[in-house]
Amino acid sequence: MSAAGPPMTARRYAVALRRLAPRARFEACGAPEDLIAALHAAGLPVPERHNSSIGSDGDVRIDWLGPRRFVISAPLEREEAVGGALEAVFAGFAAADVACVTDIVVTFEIAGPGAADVLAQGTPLDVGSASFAPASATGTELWGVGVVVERPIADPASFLVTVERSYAGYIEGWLDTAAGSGSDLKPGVMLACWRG
Amino acid sequence: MQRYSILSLARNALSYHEGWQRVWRSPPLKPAYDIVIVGAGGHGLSTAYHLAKEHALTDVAVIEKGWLGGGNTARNTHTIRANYLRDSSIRFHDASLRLYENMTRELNYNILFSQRSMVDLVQSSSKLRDLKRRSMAMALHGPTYDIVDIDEVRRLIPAMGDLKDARLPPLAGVVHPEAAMARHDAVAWSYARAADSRGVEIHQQTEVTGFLRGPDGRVAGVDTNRGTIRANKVALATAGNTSHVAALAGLTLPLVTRNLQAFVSEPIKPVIDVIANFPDVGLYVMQSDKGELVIGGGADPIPSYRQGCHFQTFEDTVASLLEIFPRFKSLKMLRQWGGAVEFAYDASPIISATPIGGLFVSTGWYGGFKAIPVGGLTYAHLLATGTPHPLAEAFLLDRFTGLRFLLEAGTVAQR
Amino acid sequence: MLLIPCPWCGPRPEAEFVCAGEVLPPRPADPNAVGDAAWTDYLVMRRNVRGVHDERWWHVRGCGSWLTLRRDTATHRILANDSAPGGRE
Amino acid sequence: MSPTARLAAGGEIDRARPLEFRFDGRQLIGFAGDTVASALIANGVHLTGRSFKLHRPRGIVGAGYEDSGALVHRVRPQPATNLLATVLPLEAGMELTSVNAWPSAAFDVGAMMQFLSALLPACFYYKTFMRPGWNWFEPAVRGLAGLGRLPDRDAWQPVTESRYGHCDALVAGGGPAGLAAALVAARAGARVILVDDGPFGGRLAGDGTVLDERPAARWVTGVVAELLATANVRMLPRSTVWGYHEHNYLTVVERAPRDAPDLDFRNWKIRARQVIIAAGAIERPIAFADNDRPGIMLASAVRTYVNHFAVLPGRKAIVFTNTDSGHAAAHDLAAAGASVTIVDARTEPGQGLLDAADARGIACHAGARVCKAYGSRRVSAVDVVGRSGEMMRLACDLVATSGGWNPAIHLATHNREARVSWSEALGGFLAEPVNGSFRLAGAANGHLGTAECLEEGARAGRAAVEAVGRIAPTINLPATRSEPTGIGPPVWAVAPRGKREKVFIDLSGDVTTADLGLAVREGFDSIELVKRYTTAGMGVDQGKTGNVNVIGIVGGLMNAAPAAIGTTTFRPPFVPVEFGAIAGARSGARLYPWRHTPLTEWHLAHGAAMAEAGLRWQRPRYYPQAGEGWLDAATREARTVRTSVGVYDGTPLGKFQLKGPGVPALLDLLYVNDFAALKPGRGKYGVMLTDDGLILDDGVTFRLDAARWLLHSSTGAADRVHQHLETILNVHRPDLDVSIIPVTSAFANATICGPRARDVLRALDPDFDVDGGPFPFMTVREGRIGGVPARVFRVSWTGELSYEINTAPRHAVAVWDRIMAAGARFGIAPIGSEANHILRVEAGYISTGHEVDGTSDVHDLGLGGMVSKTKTDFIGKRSMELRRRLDPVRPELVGLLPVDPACPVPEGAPITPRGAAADQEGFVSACVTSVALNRSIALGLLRSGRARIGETVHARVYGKIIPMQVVAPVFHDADRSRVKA
Ligand SMILES: Cc1cc2nc3c(=O)[nH]c(=O)nc-3n(C[C@H](O)[C@H](O)[C@H](O)COP(=O)(O)OP(=O)(O)OC[C@H]3O[C@@H](n4cnc5c(N)ncnc54)[C@H](O)[C@@H]3O)c2cc1C
Ligand SMILES: NC(=O)c1ccc[n+]([C@@H]2O[C@H](COP(=O)([O-])OP(=O)(O)OC[C@H]3O[C@@H](n4cnc5c(N)ncnc54)[C@H](O)[C@@H]3O)[C@@H](O)[C@H]2O)c1
Ligand SMILES: Cc1cc2nc3c(=O)[nH]c(=O)nc-3n(C[C@H](O)[C@H](O)[C@H](O)COP(=O)(O)O)c2cc1C
Ligand SMILES: [Zn+2]
Repeated sequence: MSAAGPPMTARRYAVALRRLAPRARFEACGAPEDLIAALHAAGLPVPERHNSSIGSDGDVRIDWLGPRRFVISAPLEREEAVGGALEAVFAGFAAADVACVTDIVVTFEIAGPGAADVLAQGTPLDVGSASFAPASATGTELWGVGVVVERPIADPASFLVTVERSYAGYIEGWLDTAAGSGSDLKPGVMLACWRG
Repeated sequence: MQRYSILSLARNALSYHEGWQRVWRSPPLKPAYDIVIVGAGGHGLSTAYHLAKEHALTDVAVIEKGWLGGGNTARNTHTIRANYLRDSSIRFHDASLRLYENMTRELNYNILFSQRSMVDLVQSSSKLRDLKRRSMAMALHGPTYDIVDIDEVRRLIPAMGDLKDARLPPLAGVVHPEAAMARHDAVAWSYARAADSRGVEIHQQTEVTGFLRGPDGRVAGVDTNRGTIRANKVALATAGNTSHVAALAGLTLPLVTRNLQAFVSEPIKPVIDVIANFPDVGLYVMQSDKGELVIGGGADPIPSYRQGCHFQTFEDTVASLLEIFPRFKSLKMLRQWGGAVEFAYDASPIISATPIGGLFVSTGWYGGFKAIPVGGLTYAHLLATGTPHPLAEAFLLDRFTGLRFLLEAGTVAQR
Repeated sequence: MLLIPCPWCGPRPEAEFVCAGEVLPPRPADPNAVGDAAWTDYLVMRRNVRGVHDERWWHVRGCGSWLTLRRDTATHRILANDSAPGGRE
Repeated sequence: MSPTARLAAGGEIDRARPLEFRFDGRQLIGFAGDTVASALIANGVHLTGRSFKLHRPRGIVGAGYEDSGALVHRVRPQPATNLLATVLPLEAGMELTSVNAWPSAAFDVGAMMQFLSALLPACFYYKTFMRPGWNWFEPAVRGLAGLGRLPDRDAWQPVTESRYGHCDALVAGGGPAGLAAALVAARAGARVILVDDGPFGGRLAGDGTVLDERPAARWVTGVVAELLATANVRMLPRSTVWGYHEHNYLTVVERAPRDAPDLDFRNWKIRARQVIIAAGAIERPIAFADNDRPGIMLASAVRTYVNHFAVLPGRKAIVFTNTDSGHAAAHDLAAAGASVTIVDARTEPGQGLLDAADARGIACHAGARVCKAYGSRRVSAVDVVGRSGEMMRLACDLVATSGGWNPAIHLATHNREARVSWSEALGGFLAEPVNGSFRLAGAANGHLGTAECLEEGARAGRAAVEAVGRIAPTINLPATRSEPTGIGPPVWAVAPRGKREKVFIDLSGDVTTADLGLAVREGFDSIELVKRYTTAGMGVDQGKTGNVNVIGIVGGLMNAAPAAIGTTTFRPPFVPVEFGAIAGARSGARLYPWRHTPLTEWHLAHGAAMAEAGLRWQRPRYYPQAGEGWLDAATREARTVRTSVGVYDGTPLGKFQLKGPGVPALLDLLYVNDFAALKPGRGKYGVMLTDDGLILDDGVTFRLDAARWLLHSSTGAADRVHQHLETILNVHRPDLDVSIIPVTSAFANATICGPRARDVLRALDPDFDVDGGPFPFMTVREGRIGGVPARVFRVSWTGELSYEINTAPRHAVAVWDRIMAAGARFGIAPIGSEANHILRVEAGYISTGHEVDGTSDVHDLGLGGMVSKTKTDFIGKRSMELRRRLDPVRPELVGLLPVDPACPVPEGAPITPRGAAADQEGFVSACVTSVALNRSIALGLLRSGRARIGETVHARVYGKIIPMQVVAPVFHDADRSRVKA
């Protein structure tokens, strides 16, 4: 997989859309107390509140997405290292599990003053800054598809949208349409969801 | 009964139409009837008519909590068709179609029955297989359901866009020439008039609030907001409200009530002649004689008695509409509404006695406008004779105790 | 679109949820121990209340919680949410 | 040169920007800022179209959305029909025509309907057209019905966007009440959305209201500027709140959004914590004989034309009123130069009003009524009955009527959270919230004075922000002059002098008072029945002007107070809304997603025809080579698998990773067969049922190691199976400790199948032994193939030796390429779902949508042997046993060989006794031309089928009878020796 795709051009809204380079990604599932214990055991911090994310050393990020769900992500180069560490920790839990899901998703970045206007065309979630503060991360729906939306602490004016890869072409097309770039997608033909 | 005809119209024109009589009377409520039918929708009224006509039972009251025909009969998209899969369903709905064909004359009331045919556009091979299976099954019993090619669909629905960029590919069509529409309100009014003229009483604004029970546990009448009415038999025809009413008698039924919505456009000159159906996207469109497009989609995904607008379901329907008819984008929606319809566990209707003596139900009619004539005919037979009508033997409640579901393929989602 | 109070996420749009229908009596621990009629009643019968009832929702696109909602089926008014935050019921 | 009726000065129009347009062929001129209606009136055009049923000449009645039918057809630009002239902004070069008139509104052939009208009372059609049959008459009726003609291929397709919005307070209506509310909320720092369907200001401009001793426009401009400058406020002018749904969810259509010039519409779906409805009030007319003549308008509309648009709708005006605001209209007209006569139905309108009229030189007849209008294409005179019954005929070219004000409660009732009550003082209905979710303010709440509207607006704004936990500032409201707002006892309609007269009560539906009388006489004894019998309130204006009059009249006929009659149900949309606006950009590729595997591009590059395989996954159907049709390609692909090796993309198969001590118990509950004892590295085919004993799905579950299992579902059932698992774990067995991670897309799956599959696998350089002994059927190996981490499952869905090679998607294309290269020497072919189907049927494997159609159980499909003999419970067990006990006669899976081996049987064909047109005893679930047997073979479900092997049964295909021999349902590899090789 390659680096981030080129920014798309937008017309109606001032936004920059980018497909981000993949990160190593792990889903952790289990009882809340097990998950928290496992994160501690792996030397990882737990976000302060539900539906938010926290960064850790080495650009590792922990998203707390549900009572039984954490997502841990890291630079792709560290996939094996982080994955190995997590596997080792979770092996000690009877019913808490982790799976490498790096390839499951594609993440898009929507940046610029029009970012919220573009997202609001697809998600019924209130992504306003008051209700969706920096570091927020949550599962929601975007154009009928389940996604995770985040407002990164590093750039609170932008959003990250993470979508299951099989839907990536559809979501990418929609983002493009919603930004008002006027490009015409041909139906049926996928938009290189495996590009890169 | 005052006859209706062009001559009676002309005669009445001379007296400025002041000589027309009431379409149904409004007699005082009696303390007891042989049979009380609860619900003056199409099914209740048709049942009353058939009790009087076929069984000479006229000590009958139809009681209605609101206004006559104001339930789903007032809300439905008036499509009449017989494209089913199971033998008993095909036979039943085919019989209903035949009764509809004669209804205007039989009741001397023009219900605007219009056999415009239904045209399905098929957009997936699995749907094509489903419909073809229905088509071949229907051919065993009479009604026609012909697979046609896409050019024929275009010829029959010229308002369709070219669908070049459509998400789902247009594959084929199925034509059901017997399918029809009829003015929904007129169906209720015509049965009311005919039942009334044969001696049945209709009481509006009379809501069942409880049941009277005999010493043997049998239902012996109903309590209403207007007092107690004794009856030998009580027949529910209460559409979306049946669980609620049955619960008053301590009876639970295998039903879920959901909101089904529809909407109309502003009236325009004719653009669609047939009933255009798009089963892959859950959309159908037809044009009424007044000119508005009547459009329907799927039921809401949640239990609901709200008779409103579930916006996501509605928006899906509109998006599908415009995908197929891009030129409707500038057309305006005039009104949107909903009805509370009930689905039986296996999504087929129920016309049956119940475990409670003297209490009967006709329910599960989420698409039961088409079945109003035959539903009334068979329900009346059951009430009058105590045995199910041969056309309705498959619709008894005891099929659930044996888990012998009557499943139409493609409708299993209900379970 | 309903606004559903998720015990974990707070009020969230209906589109994120799946409605799993009214709360039924518990599945018999040993189905063989109940009579035929009781079993089929359990399976197919629904109270189907017009008015306030309890129903289950799954926050499938949000946090994955299952919750029980007390909702008026005639108005959609939500009266209460009986679920504890987090975890399974 | 200014058109004839344009006033020399004033108005909110831009006289520097004249706009030419055409109407019914006439070249006309208006100004920027005009609506089509104001420009038409400025040009002296009052006749705009023909009525719905009777084709009577009709004109402009209102000045906004309340108009009951001044519809026009737009030929250019953007062809569209049924556009309401009173809200349609005038544009240069517009070409418009009237609707429902041919060839034009002035000379309309359909007008002969009027001569038939005596025969056509309400719903006459129910009483006639029965012989020879309705179908003889219907085409003609349909031709006459309908209003505009929808443009054909060139129909305007507006560019639209649909989006969500969120706010603390949504204010519907930007008149004085709405502006004051928005201002308070904005200053409190709340997130505010203010929506108005015109420019802001509401009635202020039309009424020529004075605020702080200056034209109200100044105040409005100031407030609007402040709101625009406030970051937490979103202003939506030219936008209509068209629906108010549950949980404070509102839909708003924004027209020509200023921030997006490429958009025609934007549909907003807004969740508001608080809602303030300040939608104003709609004036109601007073009806009288022939009150539908062009030139008979609402008094408030007349004021708007004079004050806002600087057009004088008539030079000789009659104002027929029972309200004080009617007098104000008379003054506005007089000030603009018209000669005016007031006919006030009240016997005592009040000395103040009389003196004021006198001072202006306006004649005022108190206690008088207009009882009939004359003129055809425009009103020319009226008959007035004086206080003591004397008749006067007054010439005129304009009649303004004012019968009172109906608060715009429509929206407030959409959401079932309002109680509607009758206000005797107003002669109209009021709405009252039953819980705190919204508030009404201003004229919408029955307050007619500007000062009260301002105050109530501010109060509502304050209450709303306090309800969301903010502190509300006090604001200074502008000073108003007190205007009289009196309303006399309602006059719904003036009784006509002759029975032949037509008094229109609903102009858009052509409904008269006589129609109402007929309905009541015939026993349509509730307002809902009257509505449906007469169609009153069902036309394009949805009764906005006429409904309350209808209710009043029906009340009179039934001796009931309006309160007892009640209203009909108000429903969305508040005004007609373009379908295009609602759907936004959702179409084509944006209607629904297609899901793609990492290999889609490879498939497309190799000519695959794609189709949906369930849950929106796209998979190859077949890969045609030059000259091949689908069947040729599928047959070739299937044959390649039988004779050598093929490869298919199995990626979409649902996958769930399970872990936890509860897994064995979960699987045992889930599947009909035993899973608890499954050993690590081994897999098992399982079937799961719903609890009512019918098949839900089937698939293979592997135990990956001591702790983890991987459960496969079929592609289309993945979501259903996921919910089923979740339901078990959350509802039925919360005691089971299990974690589930859906991993469907974490693996790409290339499945190689065929006698050469092992050779191909070996050629891929696996780091594990692939021989049948060490790697038997139904086991899994984890390792590397050619250095790439892979998990290989040995299962089969084709009746051949087969390996599912799962790798991370990032390697998918490379692995697939290597498979193709390794297989080249065996003539490997990529195969699609059509070939898969042939292979499955030959092997007798059941498939979803064919044999598994939601109506059968495991025994029916010949899988009874799988069912656990030891488990006391699994989902569906109790029901399956119960059903079979009560009715052992079941449809059973059989093989079918058409007696004519070349004869294909359509899938789904019914099987009936001897092929008679009788009830079905089964059906053909699948039929293919076998590549193994070179003949037509089929699977079917047949009543008691297993006992009937050897019999001949008959499919009946539209009268054609196809005999078939019943055989065992497996045509290839019956002993599974190839699969297990
Ligand atoms: C939007 C929509 C579209 C539809 N489209 C079609 C279609 O195209 N084709 C088709 O065949 N079917 C269609 N249907 C279904 C069809 O409308 C119904 O199946 C049919 O009208 C049912 O008739 P009914 O007489 O059983 O019910 P209703 O007409 O609802 O009558 C039941 C009556 O019982 C009364 N009642 C309830 N409780 C009490 C009580 N306690 N006391 C007294 N009275 C009571 C109610 O007020 C009501 O008037 C549609 C339904 C909807 C909502
Ligand atoms: N003198 C009288 O008898 C009399 C009678 C009625 C009104 N008035 C005057 O009218 C004014 C009433 O003030 P107000 O603020 O209550 O109402 P308003 O009529 O001034 O403003 C309401 C605004 O809301 C808009 N609107 C209505 N429904 C809408 C919707 N669904 N979506 C978007 N916009 C919508 C209307 O077009 C209008 O612009 C006062 O100045 C009052 O004095 C006077
Ligand atoms: C087939 C059909 C056509 C309809 N056409 C119209 C119409 O042209 N105009 C209108 O206002 N309503 C129309 N309606 C809707 C009714 O006004 C009304 O919304 C419906 O009967 C439900 O009643 P309710 O809205 O009072 O709850 C139509 C309804 C049906 C079933
Ligand atoms: Zn949640």
